[in-house]
Amino acid sequence: MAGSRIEVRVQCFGPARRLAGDEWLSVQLGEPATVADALAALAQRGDDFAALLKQCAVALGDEIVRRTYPLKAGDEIALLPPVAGG
Amino acid sequence: MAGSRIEVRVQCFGPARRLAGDEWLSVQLGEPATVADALAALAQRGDDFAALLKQCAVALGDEIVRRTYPLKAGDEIALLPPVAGG
Amino acid sequence: MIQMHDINQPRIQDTPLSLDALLTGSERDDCGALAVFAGTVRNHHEGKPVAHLVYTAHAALADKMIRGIEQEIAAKHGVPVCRVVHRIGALAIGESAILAVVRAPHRAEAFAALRAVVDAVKHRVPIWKEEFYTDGSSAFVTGCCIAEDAAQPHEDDAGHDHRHHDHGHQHA
Amino acid sequence: MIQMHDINQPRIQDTPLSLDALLTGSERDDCGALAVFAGTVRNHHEGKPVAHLVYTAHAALADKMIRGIEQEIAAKHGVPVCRVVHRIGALAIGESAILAVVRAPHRAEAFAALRAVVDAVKHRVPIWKEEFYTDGSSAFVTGCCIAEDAAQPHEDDAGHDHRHHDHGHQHA
Repeated sequence: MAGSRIEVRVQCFGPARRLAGDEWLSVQLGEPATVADALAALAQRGDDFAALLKQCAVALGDEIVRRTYPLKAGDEIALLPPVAGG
Repeated sequence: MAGSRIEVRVQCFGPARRLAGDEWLSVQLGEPATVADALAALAQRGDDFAALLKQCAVALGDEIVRRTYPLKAGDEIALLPPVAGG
Repeated sequence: MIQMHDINQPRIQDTPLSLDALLTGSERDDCGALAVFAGTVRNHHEGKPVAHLVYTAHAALADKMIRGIEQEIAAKHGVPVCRVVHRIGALAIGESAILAVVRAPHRAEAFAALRAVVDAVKHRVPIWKEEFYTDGSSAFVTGCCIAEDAAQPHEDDAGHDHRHHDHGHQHA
Repeated sequence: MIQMHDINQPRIQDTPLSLDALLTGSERDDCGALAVFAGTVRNHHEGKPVAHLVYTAHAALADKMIRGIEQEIAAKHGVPVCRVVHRIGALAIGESAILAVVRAPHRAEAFAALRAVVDAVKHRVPIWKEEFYTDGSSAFVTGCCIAEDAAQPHEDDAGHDHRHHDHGHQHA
């Protein structure tokens, strides 16, 4: 129901993990929540992290989801900064 | 000296060998002789062979030589039809 | 477009890559061209001497995306075999980070598909490369944004106008 | 541009080609890209089922010309390693007729050099391919004229306007 708060776990990859200083973060979001809300909460961690978040894709399981994707309690999202394989 | 005749041996490769029916041919040429003279003599073997000769490169040792290259007694030239490696 | 021999092999590996393993069983009598690419660890990057690399990946998503890219490139270029594996973990100079194999009836499509599949994996798959330099510092290599709805859409995976973002956070 | 490891190895061989043999000793710490091409015997050519192939060569000249092409392409594309070997004799379906290896700092020049060296060897080196079909007939594969002073000069070894001459003399 709207108004209650949920926790979402955030797995950091690549440069996001280094900037976060940890593999896993968590954010508390008011319902209804979206990926954009999670990113807005994470952006509070600092300017460098906020700048990186703008360039991150977000995955839920093995799907990349858009900023508008709804989140529910217990979801684990992944932060995917710009990639450089090969 | 001009007027005397020389023998030149001719090694046939690829389709030239099949058309000639043999790896080695020989031609008698009046001096002074060039590659073009050898090819003209070989063209007497028939229309198919004459047509192929027009598309052949000619090698002397491990060098490709032009039609104007002079030949001397005992030279061995190679007939190199259009190539298709790979 | 089916590659029965290795359909279940992981595309992300934390052990040394083997070209033989990738080639074995992929032979096709109707293919006259085999093209292979290996991306190996270079001892320099933009003038800085490199000591080793560390690759990390979102393994589940990367595996799925590489399979999708293989199918996409195989269909686009009409090649029966198109396979990529990528290594993660710490790699020494000279070790292979990526292997790509294409088999095709003729060489033109083999070359085109090989280049396209390597470009696509480098630009679209969630893998990160951190370079460790001989002076003890390190940096993540500049990457390509893979968010569909970030500031600008990702334009062209095979071309030169994909977006690069500099994340070279230097650490002593 | 020096390749010490195999400078004396023959470029024309009458035994099966080994990719391992071509790669071993050619490693370079300054190269991040390895590109390989293998031309294998296909079971069909322009719709006709092929049983096997026979390659012949002017071995001394072919060896010398392949070395020259390697040096030319290495210099033109700025790649430190560029190597080709070609097999002669009877080849079964699936066997390799040609192997080419390029090592370069980056993949763009590796791909460009690989394509160029394979094209040049196919179009300029005195090697002939005779196809033997499952119906018992055979034919020499249409080739490229390498005479400098034949009817027209040989224009462009890497492009599409090189001259082809049909020598498909069919034999039952």
